[in-house]
Amino acid sequence: MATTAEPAAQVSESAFREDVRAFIQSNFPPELKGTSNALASVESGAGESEPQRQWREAMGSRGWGTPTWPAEYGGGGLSRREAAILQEELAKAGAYNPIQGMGVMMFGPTLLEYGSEAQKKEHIPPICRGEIRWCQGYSEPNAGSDLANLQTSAVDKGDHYLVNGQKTWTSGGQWADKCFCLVRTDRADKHKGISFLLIDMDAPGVEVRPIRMISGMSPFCETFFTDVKVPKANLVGEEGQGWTIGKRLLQHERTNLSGGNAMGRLGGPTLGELAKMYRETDEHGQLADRVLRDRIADFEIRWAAFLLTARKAAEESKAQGGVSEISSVLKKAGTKLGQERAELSIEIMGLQGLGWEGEGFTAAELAGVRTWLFGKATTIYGGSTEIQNNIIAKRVLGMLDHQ
Amino acid sequence: MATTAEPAAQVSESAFREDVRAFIQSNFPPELKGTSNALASVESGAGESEPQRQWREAMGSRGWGTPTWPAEYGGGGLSRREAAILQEELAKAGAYNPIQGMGVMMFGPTLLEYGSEAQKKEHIPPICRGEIRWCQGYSEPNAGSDLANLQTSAVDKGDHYLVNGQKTWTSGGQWADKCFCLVRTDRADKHKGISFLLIDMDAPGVEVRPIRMISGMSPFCETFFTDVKVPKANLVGEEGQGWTIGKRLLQHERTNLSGGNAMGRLGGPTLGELAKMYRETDEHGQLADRVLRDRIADFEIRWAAFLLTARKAAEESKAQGGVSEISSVLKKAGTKLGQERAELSIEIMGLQGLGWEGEGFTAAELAGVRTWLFGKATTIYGGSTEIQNNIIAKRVLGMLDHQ
Amino acid sequence: MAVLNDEQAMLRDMAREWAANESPFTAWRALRDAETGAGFDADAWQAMSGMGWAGIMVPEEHGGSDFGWMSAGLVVEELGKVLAASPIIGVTIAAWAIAQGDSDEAKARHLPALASGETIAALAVDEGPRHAPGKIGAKVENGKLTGSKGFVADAAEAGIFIVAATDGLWLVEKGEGVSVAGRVLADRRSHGEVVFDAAPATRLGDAAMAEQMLDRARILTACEMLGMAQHLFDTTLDYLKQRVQFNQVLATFQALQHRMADLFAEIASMRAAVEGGLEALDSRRRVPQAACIAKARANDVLNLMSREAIQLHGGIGMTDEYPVGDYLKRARVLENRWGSSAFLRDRFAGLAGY
Amino acid sequence: MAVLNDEQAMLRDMAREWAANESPFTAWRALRDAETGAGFDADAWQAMSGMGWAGIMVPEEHGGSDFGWMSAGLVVEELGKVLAASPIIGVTIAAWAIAQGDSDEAKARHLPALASGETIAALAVDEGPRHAPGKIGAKVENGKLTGSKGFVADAAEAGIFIVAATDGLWLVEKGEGVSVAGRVLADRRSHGEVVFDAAPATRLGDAAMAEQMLDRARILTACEMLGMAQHLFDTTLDYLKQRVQFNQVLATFQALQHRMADLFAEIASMRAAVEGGLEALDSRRRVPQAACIAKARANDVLNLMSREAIQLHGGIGMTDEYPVGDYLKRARVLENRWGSSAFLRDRFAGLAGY
Repeated sequence: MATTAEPAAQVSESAFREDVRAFIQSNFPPELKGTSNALASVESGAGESEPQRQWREAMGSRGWGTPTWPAEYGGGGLSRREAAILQEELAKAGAYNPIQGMGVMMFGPTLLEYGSEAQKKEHIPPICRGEIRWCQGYSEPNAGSDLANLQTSAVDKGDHYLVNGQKTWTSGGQWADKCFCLVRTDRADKHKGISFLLIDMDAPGVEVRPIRMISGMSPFCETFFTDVKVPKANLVGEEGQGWTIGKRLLQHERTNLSGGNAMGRLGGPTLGELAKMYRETDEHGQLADRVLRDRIADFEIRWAAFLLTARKAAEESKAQGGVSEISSVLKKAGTKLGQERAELSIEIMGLQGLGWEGEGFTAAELAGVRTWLFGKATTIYGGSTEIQNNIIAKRVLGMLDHQ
Repeated sequence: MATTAEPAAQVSESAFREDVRAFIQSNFPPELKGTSNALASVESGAGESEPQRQWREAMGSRGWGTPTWPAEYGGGGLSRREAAILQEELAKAGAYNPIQGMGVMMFGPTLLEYGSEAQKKEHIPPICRGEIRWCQGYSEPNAGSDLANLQTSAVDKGDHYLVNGQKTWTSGGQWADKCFCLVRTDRADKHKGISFLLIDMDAPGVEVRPIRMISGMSPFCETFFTDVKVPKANLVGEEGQGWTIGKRLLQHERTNLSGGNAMGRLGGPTLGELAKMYRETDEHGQLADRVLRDRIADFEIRWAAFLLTARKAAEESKAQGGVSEISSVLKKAGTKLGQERAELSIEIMGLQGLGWEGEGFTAAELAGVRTWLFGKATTIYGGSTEIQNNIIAKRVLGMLDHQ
Repeated sequence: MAVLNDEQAMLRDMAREWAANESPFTAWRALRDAETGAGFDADAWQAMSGMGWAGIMVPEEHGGSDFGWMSAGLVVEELGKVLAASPIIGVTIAAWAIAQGDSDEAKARHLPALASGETIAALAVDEGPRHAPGKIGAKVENGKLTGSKGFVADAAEAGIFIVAATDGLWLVEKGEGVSVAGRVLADRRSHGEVVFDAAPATRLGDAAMAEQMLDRARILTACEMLGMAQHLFDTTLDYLKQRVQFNQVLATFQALQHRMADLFAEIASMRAAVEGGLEALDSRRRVPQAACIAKARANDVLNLMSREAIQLHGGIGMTDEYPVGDYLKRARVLENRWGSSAFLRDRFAGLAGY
Repeated sequence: MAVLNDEQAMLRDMAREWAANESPFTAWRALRDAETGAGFDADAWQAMSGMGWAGIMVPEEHGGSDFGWMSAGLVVEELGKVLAASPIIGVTIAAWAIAQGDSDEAKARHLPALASGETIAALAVDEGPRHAPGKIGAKVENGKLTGSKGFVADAAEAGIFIVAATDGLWLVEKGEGVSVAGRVLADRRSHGEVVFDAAPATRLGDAAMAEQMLDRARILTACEMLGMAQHLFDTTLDYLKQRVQFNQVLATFQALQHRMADLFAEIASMRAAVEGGLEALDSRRRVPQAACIAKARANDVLNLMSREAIQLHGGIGMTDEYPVGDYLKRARVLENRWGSSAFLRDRFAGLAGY
């Protein structure tokens, strides 16, 4: 429904919009127009160029990379409406938000909710400035979907914990500065024995080993902790509260993962445009292959409905406060659609869409193959589709297990 | 692979073929050419016409309605090759096999395996002559997929059992002469407490109540047994052997149900032909709607693969002896395809394919709607698709339940 | 659920309550089994009209409430849940067409009667068994309309017809030059073949307006389908939680849990698409696209949901006594109306330029 | 499994044993990671040829065994299971084409060398990234062939090319007028763009024969895909029976059981379709239809199976160390070769006359 804004608010909105425009005008390096390093922070160790650094610092200084976070911790302190205006203006200018990564997407919102004042003051501002990279220490070799089975132990040594164990699927572990980690502080209770601990990745005893994926990339690591000393100040919440905090963080993760961002939906042609580049068109400029055209339209309609679902969920969670349990639906549906899109893309291109390296393929074609393959992980990580189905059936629909 | 027949066999084959032709020539009433009453025996109480009766009696006298059953019990005593020749010649002449129904499809083969000599002598010949209609007394209101939960009791009274209880989904119960029934002779053991009993439908205390289906037809009944006396001679196998015998019968049922026969695949146009009757064609006589054409081809290819699967299963079960466990795959796949075909059929016709009665629709169109609706039962009865999935996962793939 | 304003929330609650109390499934079943051939219960329609539902798209000066499309859609969805038979979609769309149309006389003459429930309106667009607005043969010459229309809903009851002709949209009153022959479809509602033989016609608008009307009809039909799908989902979930097999309620079987999770996600998508359609209508933004999205999702999800509802109910769902079969039959009729998914995908791709 | 004769059963068992012992997945992986650019291991191909597999379609008088298509298919399927790299499909099809062809000289010159494994043959038909036998531009004038062919398998290793030109099928030897540029696809096998510039060509047959050759290539490719799908199914089932989560092996979860049951049914259908294709070739009955059925089912089922294998393996399936990713990548290449499912459905419908 139409938003009926007050005249006064409109005035302030337009002033804010002017401010944003002026800021972008003065600070956004023109050579970055149309580029993005949104994924660089998690998916590669590629260094920052000088203009990229300038832009990050400019955005960070205003807190606009984390626009709705409280200004007292370095966030933008903006209203949702203002954040939307900021987003619109950035898009108009061909600019991107350089403050990204797991700190922004998951850890920050969770720490704002559960962290102590001291922890927020210490960890949030560097996230807002894009200075610190966080990675996630959740999964273990025998704790994937059954996350609560995790065995990495943190033993109380008075002023510190001594951490031992192995994590896996640590996103960007080889490039991260810090890790938010689920550890076991009590073997007697599966869920209540888990605590939420922050670990420096350069602490003695931390070792990472990148995992090569089927896409050829190595965005994840195995992480080994051997007698790592972690100060007690790095415990978030209370001992044994890790499962509660950790699940909350997963809700933020799901909401973020659902957008299909990781599957190359950032810019680039639509499927219809892609098909027109690779396939014949008829005298009306439409795809001559009506069957393919029908399948593309089928996808695009379902994608449009997904975006509407996500928007509605955001509106409702705004109305009700907090992340809604629909996040499981979004995660499940968004990742499925992302994979479908990638499969359709390579099908449209035929063998031209299956190049691995070398001559005969454009950079976009080669990137498309890697994206297609990497995207297979999206229905596995962040709680697999099967786990989301369990969550929906049990928590949302009230379908219980065998008694 | 090619069948390498012996020359001697060829001579005898061609003699047999001559015999069949002559028999059809003399006995098949020309006015029945191209008709079929194959489903009449189970799905309606429609009476036989005089030519239909003649043809049934002629086929029955040779045992050719049950061509491979032993001649001593009234079957044809033919080899599989001879039965195939018979089938070919019937098809060539536009003739049908008038000996059908549950006695032929399920009960006969099971009784031949498990029945006593006296039972076979009593019950098989009338089946071969198409004189007796059998119905199935398996399901109960609280024993559907969980069939072994059945509660209809048979209490030993010396020379007879006293049967009490309620069956449901009794196919053609209102028209049947006899019922093969699973009853409980022991409450202490879920599976071993079940026995296989033959009950006269006109015995005192048997009452049937037809169930009206969403198709508007009433091919099934609720059947109530109130103090029905059943002679002990009607127990097949031993007391407590009913579950074993009953499951065997279900394998025969699955193999028969899988063919999609119940879904209007008997004669009638192919989907491609149907579409050409209802949709525009281009200058090559092909469907102008390429998307529909693609979907029809997709169906027809999967249907062709299904027929190949069924043929292969028959060859293998012939090579290995007995009904194979692939019957669950055939039941599941065949019924699914039958439903898909019906959905595609009505989609091809648009609203013209959704007539219920009255003016404006052909008889074939109206029958198509009823067939579409009735066909929804095929993935439920005879062991639902979910039950077939359980059977495949557990018995074929060895995937066990939680320990 | 869309974020509603108070007026809308009240209207929806009223519709939900009325449907549950005054028009449960048994009301439809009584109508069907009476076999009078009537497409809806006249008293029920009077009651609905009395609550203002017939006039949601009628301007206030003509006796309506002009509450907007979201309001209309909420009511239609609630009626869809209980399979309530009513001419509300035809009446609502007709009211919009007349109110938008060229004829002040038509507005004055028909809008108050539509809003009060006195006059029933039917939309007469397609001439064959499938939606094909590009293939209209009905012609108007000297103010007289000639042509025939197929499978028109509520044709027998209609006092006025909104008719698509080669050159745009016309209004024809029942009477001179109009004949109706009933057709009984699987959903057992009222349908008819309507023949116009030089019937006096009043011009409402051009072909572009006819297209706009169809987008509205698509979205409102999708609302009815949403209600049906939601009901089928809810009733299936209830059944699974209650039916015991193998000493366990069916809801505890993981294979069924995951299927229900899939259906839940599909219905969330359908709801977002349908509500997105209503929002597009009220804000007049990208309506043609929104109509394709809403109706295509409604078609596909209701088709799936109706098949799964039958399967998950098992044998009982196959009995005529149980409601689910009626939803299945109604579903296929509505899937065909105003565009199958194949039609809508073609249209959507065309709008997107590929 | 098809009912086999003794000769066929022996051949299959031999192929299975050799693949397991001499060419397990690690053999392929060693070849891939050596990054020499070679499409297959020359010694392995010599070993295969030594067992007679290169000459299955070569007539006995030219040094082959003439065992027939079922035999060839059984071997290819077993090789597909372990992802063994070899030029067997190109060689087998080329041998058929030459043996069926017009040139006695070509038979005498090339068939023995094909059967012995000395000569590698490649099929050069398509000129773009998708299968389009109706769009061939390569031309022969005065016995010289000119044109370019895309994504030709084993082009770098091939000594002879079987080339589709506008007027039929031709044989071109590597050498004068032939140049090859390598292309690295996701499956990391050998592919190349081949340019023929007035290359001397020997005529084998007309356009109808080219079509017959393609049907054979479709069916034999489907055999490789069947082996891959069967392996993925088996390895996934093994994994589910071994992986413990929530204190239970995954195989005990009903949602996964039902998915495996679906996949089992699909693979049964694929196997019947592929073996039906081989039987059609050996009996020469309805080959074009059988080829569409075999390859379309192979495409669709392997596509599904490769996606499900990844998903059901979870994280480990995403690692390069684990084999399943290589099957996935190879699958998509083969799905494109000799006809996507869309192409094959179009052809099937055309053959059926609708």
